[in-house]
Parts: sequence; structure tokens; C-alpha cells
Amino acid sequence: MAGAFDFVPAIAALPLLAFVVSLFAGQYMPKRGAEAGILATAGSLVLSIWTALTVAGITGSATSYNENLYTWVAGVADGAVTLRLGVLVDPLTALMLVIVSLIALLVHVFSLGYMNDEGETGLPRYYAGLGLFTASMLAFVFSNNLLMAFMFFELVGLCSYLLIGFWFREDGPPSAAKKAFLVTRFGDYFFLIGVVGVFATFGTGLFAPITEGGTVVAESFPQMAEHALEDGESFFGYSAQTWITILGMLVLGGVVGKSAQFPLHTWLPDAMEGPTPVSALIHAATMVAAGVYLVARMYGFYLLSPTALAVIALIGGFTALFAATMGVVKQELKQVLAYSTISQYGYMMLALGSGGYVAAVFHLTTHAIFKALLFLGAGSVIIAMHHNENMWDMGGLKDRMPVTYWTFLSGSLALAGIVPFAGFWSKDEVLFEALIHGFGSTGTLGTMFLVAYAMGLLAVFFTGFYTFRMVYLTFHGDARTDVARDPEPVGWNVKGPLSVLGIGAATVGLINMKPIADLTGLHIDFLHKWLLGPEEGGWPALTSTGLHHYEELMHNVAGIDPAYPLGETTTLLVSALVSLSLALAGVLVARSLYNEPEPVEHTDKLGGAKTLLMHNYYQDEYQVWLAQGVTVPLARAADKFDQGVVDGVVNGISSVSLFTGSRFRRIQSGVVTNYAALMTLSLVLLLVVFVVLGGGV
Amino acid sequence: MAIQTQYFLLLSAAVFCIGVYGILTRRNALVFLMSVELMLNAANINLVAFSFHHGNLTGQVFSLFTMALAAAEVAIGIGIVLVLYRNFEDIDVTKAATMRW
Amino acid sequence: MTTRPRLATDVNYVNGLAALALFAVMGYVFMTSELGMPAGFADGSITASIGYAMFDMLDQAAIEAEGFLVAFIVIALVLDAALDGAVMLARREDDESVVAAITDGGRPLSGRESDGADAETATDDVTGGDD
Amino acid sequence: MPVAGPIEALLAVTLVGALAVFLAPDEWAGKLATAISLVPVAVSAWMYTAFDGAGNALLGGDLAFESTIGWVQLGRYELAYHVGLDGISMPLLLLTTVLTTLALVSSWTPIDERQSQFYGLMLLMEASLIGVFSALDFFMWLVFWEAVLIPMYFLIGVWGGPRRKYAAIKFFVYTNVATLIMFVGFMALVFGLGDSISTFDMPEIAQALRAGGNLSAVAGIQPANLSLIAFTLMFAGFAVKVPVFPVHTWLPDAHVEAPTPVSVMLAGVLLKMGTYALLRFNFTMLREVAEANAAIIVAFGVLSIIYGAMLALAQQDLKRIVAYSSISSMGYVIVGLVAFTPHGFGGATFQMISHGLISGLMFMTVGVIYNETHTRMVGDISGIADRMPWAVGIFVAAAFGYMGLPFMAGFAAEYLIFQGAFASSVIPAAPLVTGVAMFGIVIVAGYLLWAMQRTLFGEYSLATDYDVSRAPVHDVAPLVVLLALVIVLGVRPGLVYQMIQDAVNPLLDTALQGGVALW
Repeated sequence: MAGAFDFVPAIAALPLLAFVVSLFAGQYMPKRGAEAGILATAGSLVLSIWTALTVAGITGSATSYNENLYTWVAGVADGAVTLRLGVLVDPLTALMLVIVSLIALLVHVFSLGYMNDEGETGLPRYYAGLGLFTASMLAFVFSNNLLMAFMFFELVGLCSYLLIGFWFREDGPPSAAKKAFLVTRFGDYFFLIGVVGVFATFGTGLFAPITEGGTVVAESFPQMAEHALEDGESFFGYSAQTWITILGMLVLGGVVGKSAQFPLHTWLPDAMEGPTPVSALIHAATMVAAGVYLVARMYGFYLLSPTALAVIALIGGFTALFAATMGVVKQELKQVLAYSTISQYGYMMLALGSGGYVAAVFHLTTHAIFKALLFLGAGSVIIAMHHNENMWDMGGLKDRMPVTYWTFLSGSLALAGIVPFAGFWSKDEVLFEALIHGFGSTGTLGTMFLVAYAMGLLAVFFTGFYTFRMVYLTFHGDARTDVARDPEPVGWNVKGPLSVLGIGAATVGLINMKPIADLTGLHIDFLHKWLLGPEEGGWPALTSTGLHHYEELMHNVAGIDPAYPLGETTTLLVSALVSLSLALAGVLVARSLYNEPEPVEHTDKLGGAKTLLMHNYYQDEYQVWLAQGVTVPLARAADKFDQGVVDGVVNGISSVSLFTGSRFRRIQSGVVTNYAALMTLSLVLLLVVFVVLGGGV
Repeated sequence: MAIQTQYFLLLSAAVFCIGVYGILTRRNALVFLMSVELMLNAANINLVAFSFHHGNLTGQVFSLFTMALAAAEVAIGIGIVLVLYRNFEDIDVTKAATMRW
Repeated sequence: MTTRPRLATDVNYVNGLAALALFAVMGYVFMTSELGMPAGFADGSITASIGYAMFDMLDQAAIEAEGFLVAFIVIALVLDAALDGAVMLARREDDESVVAAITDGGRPLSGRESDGADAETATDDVTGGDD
Repeated sequence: MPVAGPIEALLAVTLVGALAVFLAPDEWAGKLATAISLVPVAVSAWMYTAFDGAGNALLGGDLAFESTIGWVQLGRYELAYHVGLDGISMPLLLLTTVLTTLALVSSWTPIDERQSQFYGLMLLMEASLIGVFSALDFFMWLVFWEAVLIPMYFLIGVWGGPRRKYAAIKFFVYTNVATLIMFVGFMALVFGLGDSISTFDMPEIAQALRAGGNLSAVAGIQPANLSLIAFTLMFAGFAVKVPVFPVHTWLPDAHVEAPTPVSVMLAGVLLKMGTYALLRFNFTMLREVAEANAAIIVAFGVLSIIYGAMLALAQQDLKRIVAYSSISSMGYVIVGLVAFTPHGFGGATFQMISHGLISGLMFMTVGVIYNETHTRMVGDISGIADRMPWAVGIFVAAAFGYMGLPFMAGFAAEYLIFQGAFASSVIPAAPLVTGVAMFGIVIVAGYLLWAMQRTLFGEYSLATDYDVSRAPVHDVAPLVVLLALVIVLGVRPGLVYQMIQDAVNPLLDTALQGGVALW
């Protein structure tokens, strides 16, 4: 009987079909290809939900699935690895599939309002891009090995490029698209080395072992690494520990690029040049999550390297704070959201780095919902404002577009981390995990976690501040421009997705209310249980991607242990209260500064810091300098060297031969006498040589 | 008592070198032709000498052919000299220094 | 023709040294070589033998030789051709267009243009004189 | 064994076809040549399906479509007409026939004078290329190898750009001198082998060399040094054709001056002759020397990758950009070959095919844009995406293919090369070296994205006096075919990789010892 797992490839195949249909037939369709995309993503959503239900054990017996389906390159000789594409479904995959296909569907619907109703041209191209993106992203999610993940990782990068550059007639979008691809490519370069390295080291890139009737037929690379570590093997002249760290850091390069972490975060704010639904889908909810998802996917590998974990935590914590401070001074709506996205992914990295696997996945889920909501809300505002994104030109939109306002507010509360909205639960858990592991882990690792935690905690305040600065400037006060006084109305296709997500942002946090669970003893931490799996047997035994296994590794290999300085419950409450009060403080400061009919800019009070923040800490400047101030002159110098020296030698050789030729030509005077003399002399010489050599040997 | 072969060779070398000398030092095309004639005859001397040396008449027959060829060569040579004179108003071989004029 | 060919008197003696050197080398070689005494001819008429050799009648020749009939014919033809060539080259200027075409590399020279009729007669003459 | 096999048919059709096209009137020479060239495509496609070879041609594998005809006795050596295909040459042959047809179609627009001669020379070149990839007798191989230069010389020198004479002569002299050097090296081996070979048959020579102990001293040079010298000379000779830094400078000049279809053939097939020969001669016959000198060879490869890419970054001419990036891409082949791993060899050979298709596609696309704009300078064109959407779309796809986008042939090739090189036990510090070589994929993205942004996107403007309109169908059709091939091979590399692997694996069968390092 064909179960849900047999249809998993179709989850990606449907949007791929939509891509082809939109590209070639989109111009003949009434909605220019949107129909295909909506149908396909709806189909994907249904299949994803079915898959999730199967994983939950409701609609089938098997709760996980891991098969190689396609041999991409068969290695014939010994030692030649075989590269395959396959499907891995476990609770993490199922969750992510549902998130991605849900948001993709909503964004497709929203696009009807944002793109079709606005009379854009080139829509088949747009929907084709969305379709290809959705397909690649979903395929990335259910990839069962690292190479397949990389391949689709690159494809989503391509789609990101195509969609950011959708308005190619202007100067900005193509440039931003180029930057986005190039910066992520730089990260992917390290990722690719990592992929090659993993295959060369372990001969496989499987995330989870493949079993047949209970016996393992193909081991996964995290497991092999684990064994190698136990056996004290060495690879390429390094100890297993060092080598695993190196590989982990290399793969992390791709993660940092895609998830827009410091220092490769610079592309994401620029990427806001793309259409807003694209920003919602790609640059907030899904593609940017790919990096974090990848770390979660191969978490069993990262747990073997405490160094890599510390780096992930520090990058995450720093990025969370760093990006949040930049979000404080931005004037464009989408820019604020972009920096907020960077910051929030920083939290997820922080969680992963400090051993908070569930927290990271939880925050990934809630963030996908509320950030997609915020972007779509921003899109709605942008439609209303005739594509003016400057918040200082808005104001007072609250009464004129209530659906947008209330949903946007729901998302903002979630983002700021106000109880009981989604963001509170997840962010609190992230910080809590970092805190207890920081105290519990030994040596520098614990210190690193605490440093990262401190940065993350501080960022909570900024998050609350910039979120509500945005809300107040956009929706409250008096309308500051004519457009804001009379905004363009938005249709059902905008309000529908907003409402769905608005409710989601308020409620999705309920899936894992850990503090409540701990306090009351109720077992309502569903996500935790979802990722934990059954105690004995079931999918964790097959895939070894269960939480139990990770906790063992944390304890045994990485030396990460929880510790509760104030007792378990008190620590939990104090942690939650601290972060909540910081968030509220941020909100209140924003309220006091901007919640007035005619708000004024307060950024001047920051003094020198304002310039620094407005210029994004000169991150773009130094990266542009690296490209234009170092690489381009270097290329020019290489070109000069090539033209002058290398080719100069070639031309020099040819001119030497031309010169000697012109000299030798003078012998050819045309005078018979000279020829005769030369002949005679040569004959004499030849004879003398023969005589000397002893006569014709 | 016949004369040793190398003396014939020496004679032919002398005649040949006189011919070569003429070609090298003179510029007059007619003198060239004469010099070439000398060189051909030096070859003839060689042919006859070796014919005698080996007791085989082939060399002598060949020298006859050579004479015939020399005649042909002179005929053409004189013709060329005439053309040369027509084109350059002179028969100085150093004047005709290009293949095409 | 107001001038006539004269012997060039400005002789280049330096080049002549090459000829002397050649003589020295050849002389040295010849005089140091050990050829031994000549074998000489067998009895019989040398002249008659040459005649037989030329006509491939070696069985009648008194002295050893090889047959040269083909060479003889070839030489005859060459001589004939050479004489024709000499005549052609030596033809007067008036009807020289073909000759000029051969000797000047075909480049038309100003003042030496000849009309088509002349060229044709020249061609006829050349072919006609081929005997 | 039948004497007139499919290879003979290919040679006959192209040669007779070339003659027929030479005699045809200019008006329909292009159509005639294209029609004729479809025959080799069909024949080689049939050959692909009927391919029954196994193993490596030089190392005693079973050859497909083999035929041998004795020719002349040259001293001790017997020269023969000997052709046959193995898993390495079959895909290259297919590449040649397909690319020739597409290049012929893409010539219809830009070639507007002396058509019959142009198309005749193109077919002549196809014949020679087929010969190069199928010949197994050294003498015959050399004849074809040199015969390729002649049509190429005229194609650049007659139909080229303003500096065509310089470029054509440079190309000809450079590659010809290289052949001479290579020839000296090979002859040194032949003399060194002495009595152990009696023909110039490449399999016989290769097996004699691989067997070991057959080389004897020549002119006082000991066998080990002799093979080192021969290796160096042959490497130098073939490196020019590839081209490898620092003997690459003929390439950009030739590409810039050559008309589009000629560039396509030059980048698509002619460069592969160099790497094909390297694989057949240096890395098959003198494996131990190659292994001993792997550090130096891989340095040349890595230098070519990075240096070529850096040069491409500095160019303003679209064709020059692609030309320099070809140097970069061919550097990957060198790295793959010298790794001496299954995927290294296989990936390198696969890269020959994939680069042939992708660079051909790239040059054709640039050509289509040039046909409409009459300029190739990045600064002169902007925003043509509006005017010629399909051509631009394909340009973008081709550029991403060049950058190694997954599911396109370039990614498969490059990934396999990296995989092979990383695990190499021959290259010193293989992971590090591979990592450095891979940086090429970042630079290539840099210059192609930059060029695309400047030329394709933004507001429409053009520095020349032409009006850009949609490219004609016969210009775009070859692009579509090539793009489809690139994607098919990217999704299913096994279509050719299977036979490639079968042919390259015997190269690794026996470990040879005793190579002498250069230092």
C-alpha cells in the first residue's frame, strides 16, 4: 500500500511542475501562472500534512522514512563514492515541510494582490521563480544527504537571485540580486568544501542511516564520525576531533551565508529590493531558515565538536545583538524587518550552538509564521502607500486598514516577545537553554555560552524597541502624507493570508509552552515530545536524529550539561521574567518616543553612534572595498601582468625571431657572386670538417 | 708507367678552382659562362681519369654527355645574357639582384 | 645600342681567396689519398666501345661499360630544347611581349606596352619556330 | 572486421561534404553544410547507443568500432590506419558532431561572405577532430592533430575581427611549436622503447611503457630521466592546447578575433584536444612520472584556475571574459587528472564534455547578442533583457551553468573533480589544494554576475547605432538545444559518466613506481 512517504517526492515535484507550466504557459493563463503555483503549493501542503500525520503515527505504521531514490552518479571503482538523491522524513522534516508549503501557499495567494492586482508585467517569470523556489526548498528539506542538500541549497540561491532581480529594469534590484548571490556563494564555497570533505572522509553524506528490516544497510556520516571519535581515528593527518571541527566549520560557512549571519549578513537588507511576497517567503520564512535547518539536520555531527558549537553560539548571539541595533535606526519598513530577520536567525544559531535543539526548531517555526506575517503586512502597507516604504511618510494607518493593523500588531508582539504571543515562548526558551547550558558546561565552552547569552538578552530590548517604533510610526499618530491619508484599499487575497498568519502568530507558541509545562506539570510541550519521539524504538532508533541521542552526545562528547543556579523552576521563571521585562522595556521606550501624533526623529541623540548604525557598522563598505578596492585592482594587475609579461614574452620571442630573420635576410642579397662565395666557403668548411673528423665516418 | 690518378685529380681541382675564382671575382655574365665551362671541364677530367682508373668506359661516355649538356647550358646562358642586357643595358650580374623587376 | 658589354675590371679579389682555399683543401685531400695505380683499359678500340655503349650494343664493345641509349636520347632532346630556348630568349625586342612576360615576371612596363596583335604574332612565331 | 565502419563513414561524410560545400554557391552553402553535418550527428548518436567498448583503449580494453588497415613500413616501424573508440573518446566524438552542427546553424547570421569556403572549412575541421578523437596510431593521430590547425587558421584569419591576422598567426605558430615540442618528447619515448615496439600503435606503446622495464637509455640519458624528459616535453606541448598558465595567451586573442561559431568550436572542442592528449599520453603512458611530479602539475592547474578567473574579472569584452574563464575551467581538468582517483579522472573527462557544451553555449549566446548589438563591450550595452528576453534568459541560464549550478553539467563535473582531488593520495596536502582550487567557483560567480548586471539588466541603452530586437529563431534554436543537453547531463551525468568511468578506471589498476621528480 502506498503510504504518505511514497508521495514525499511529489511535494517538491508539484511546484516544479508549476514552474514549468508558469514559465511556458503562464502568459496564456488569466492569472499569469499563479493558478499553477497555488494549486501546486496547496497540493504540497496537503501532502506535507499527510506526511506529518504519518510521522505522528496517525495514518500509518512507519513513523520515519529514509531511502535513496535516485543514483545521480554511480561510482564504479573501489573508493569512488556513489552520489545519490534520496528522501529522509523524520519529525523535523515533516514540521519544516508543513511550514514551507504553508507559507508558500499563502505567499502565492498574497502575490495575486501584490503583483497581479498592481498590474505588474513579467508575471509568468515571477510565478515560475516562486514555483522553482518552493520546489527546491522543499527538496532541500527532505534531502537525505549532504550533497543533495547542497544542490538544492544552491538552487534556492538561484531562485533568490532571480526573484530579487525581478524588476530588472531598475538599477537597484539587479545589483542587490548580484550581491545576494555572491555573498551566499562565498559561504557556499566553504560549504562545498565541507561536502566534498565529508564524502571523502566518510564515503557517505547520509544524515541518517538507512535501515532495511531493522539492520543498517548504510551508515550516516554523523554516526561514523561518532565512531571515529570513539576509536580515536585520524583523517588526513588530523585527529578525528580536529577534522570534525574543520568539516563542521566549513559547512557552517554555507549556513552563515544563507542564514545571513555575521559577517555574511550584508546581502539580506539589500535583498529587500525584491517584491515583498518574495521577501516574505524567501528572505524571512524559508530560504534564510535553510542554514539553520541544515545545522539542525546534522546536529548529531555538530555535537561532536564543542569548538564548532561555541562558534555557532557566539556568531548567533553576536548577530542577534548586532543586527537588532542596526534595525533601530532604519527608516524603511522592510529594512527594519530585514535586520530583524538577521537578528532572529541569530537567536536560532545561539540556541543550536548552546545545545537548545528544541528551542531552535521552535523559534524557527514561530519566526517563520510571524515574520512572514510581518512581511506580508508590510506588503499590504506598501500596496496602500503606492510603493513608498519610508515609515516617516506613513502614520495613522491603523484606522484605515484595520485588518492589516491587527494582524501586524499580532506579529509585532510575537517578534518583540510579549507574552503570550508566539515569539515569547520560543525566544524565552532559546535564552533559557543558553543560560542553563552556560552555567552547566565546563571550561571556556560555558563562558562562551554565557557571553552569547548576554548578547542575546541585550538584543531582546532592542527588538522590542525597533518593533514598536515601527508599529507606532506606521500605524499610529497622524497621517504624515496625502497617500497615508487616503491609502489604496487591499483585497481579500491580501487580507486572507494576513489573517491566517495573524492567528498563527498569536497561537503557534502554544505548541511548546515549556515554562507552563514545567510549572504545572502538564505535558503540553508538544514540540519537545514531537522531536523526542518514543522512549524505545520508533523513529529515533532508526534515524538516530532523536532528542535523546542528541542529549547523550551533548553530555558525553561536547560536555554540555544544564545547571540551574537558582533551582530549576526559579531559574526558569527568572529567565522568562528578565527577557519579558527587557522586551517590555523596549516597547515602552518606543511608546514614549514615538507614540504621539507628530513623532520626530530621535536618532540624533545617538551622536556618533547614529552614523555608525546608519552605515550598518560599515559592513557593506568593507565588503564592497574587498570586492572593488582589493579584488578588482588585483584583477587589473593580473591583467597587466598577463598582457605585459606573459604575453610580452610571447610577443618578445616572436619579435626576436622576426629580428633575426630580418638580419639573416641580408645574406640573400640577390647577387650571384655572394651566393657563389658562400657556397664555396661552405663547401670548404664541410670538406675541412670531414678531413678533421677522419673522412666520412 | 701510367700517371697516378691523383695528379689528374689535382689538375681537375686546379681547373675547377680557376673556374670558381672566375665566378667569385668577376661580374661579367659572359666571363661567368666561361668560368662555368671551366668547371664543367674539370669535372670531365675527373670522369675520364676515373674511367681510366677503373678500366671502365662509363666515365668517358659520361664526359661526352657532359659536353653536350655544357653546350645546351651555354646556349641558354647566352640567351639569358642577352635578355639581361636588354633589361639592364648591362651584363653585370650584381645589377640583377632581384627575382622580379 | 650605343654601348657594348665590356669586361669589368674592378675585380673582387677577396672572394677569390675562397677559391684558393677550396683548391688548398682539395689538393690536400687528393694528394694524401691512396688511390693506387690506375687499372687502365683492356685492349681494343676505345672510341668504338664508346659508340657501342651509347647505343646499348654492349656485347660488341671491347671495353667494359654500361648502356646509355636512354641518356643519349634524353640529352638529345635537352640539347634541342636548349637551342630552341636560346633562340626564343634571343629574339629581338620588337616582338618581345611573350619573352618579356617570361623575363620580367609579367609586370607591364610603361613604354613597352604592345598591342594584342603583336602578342599574337609573337606567340605564333615562337610556336612556329619550334623545330 | 569490417573495413568500412561508422568512423570511416563519419570521416568520409565530412570530407566529401566539405568538398561539396566548397563547390556549392554561397547562397545555400550554410544550409547544405548543416544538412550534411546532420549525418555525423545521426551516425554518432547511433554509435552511442550501439557502443560496446569496455575498458581503456590504450590499456587493452575492448574497442568499439575498431578497424585497422596496414599502411606503410617506415624503417622498423609499421604505420597503420587504426581507429576505435572507448568510453573516453565516444563522448568527445559525440560532442564534436553535435557542436559542429550547432555551430554551423549559429553561423547563418554572422557569416555573410565567402560562405561556401567558411562552411567547407568547418566541415573539414570536423573531419580532423573526429580523426583526433578516434585515431589510435600515433602517426595518423598526429596527422589529424595538425590538420585541425589548417582550417582553424583560415577561419580566424579570414573571417575574424580587426586583428585577425595577428591572432591567427599567433594561434598557428604557438600551437604548432607546441606540437613540435610534444613530438620530440614522444619520439624520445619511441627511441627509448627500441625493439619492444614495432609499430606506432598507441595501445602497444602505452602497454609497453606501463609494463615497465622496456625503456632503454637513449644518447646517454637513463630510462628514468628519459621518461621525465619525455613527460615534460609532452606536457609542455599539450599544455599550450589546453591552455595552461603561462602558455595561454594565444587563447584570448584567438577567441576575440574569431567569429562566433569558430569560437564555439575552439572553446568547445579544440581545447579538449589538449586535455584528451594529456590524458592519453602523459597520464596514461607515463603515470609514474605524473605521480612523482603531481605537486608541480597541480600547481599549474590551480594557477590556471585562479589566475584565469582573476583575468576574466578584469575584462570588459564579453568574449574575453568567457575566453579567460575557459582557461579557468580547463584548469579544473588538470587538477582532476593529476589526482589519480576514479572520480578525478572521470570528473576531468566529464568536465571536458560539460565545458564543451557550456562554453559553446556561452559563446553562442554572446554571439547572438553581438549579432543584434554589434558590440561586445560590457560598458556599451545595458538592459537588453527587455528586447531579447529568450536570448537573455538563456544567457542567464548559461552563466549559472558556468558557475556550477547543480543539475547542470558543470556542477557534476566540477563536483566530481573536487571529490576526486580531495581524496587524492598523490597530490600533496590534497584537501588544502582542492580548497584553494575551488575558490574559482566564487570568482567565476563574481565576474559573470557583474557582466550580467551591467549588460542584461538596468535601463535599456546601447552605444552602437543598431536597434536591438528579438533574435531570429535559427539563432536561438542551437542555444536551446545546448541548454537542454547541459541540463540533461546535469541531472543524469551517468549518460556519459558511466562509460567514462569504465574507461578511466583501468588507468588506476596497476600502481607504477619509480617516477623521477623534476625536483
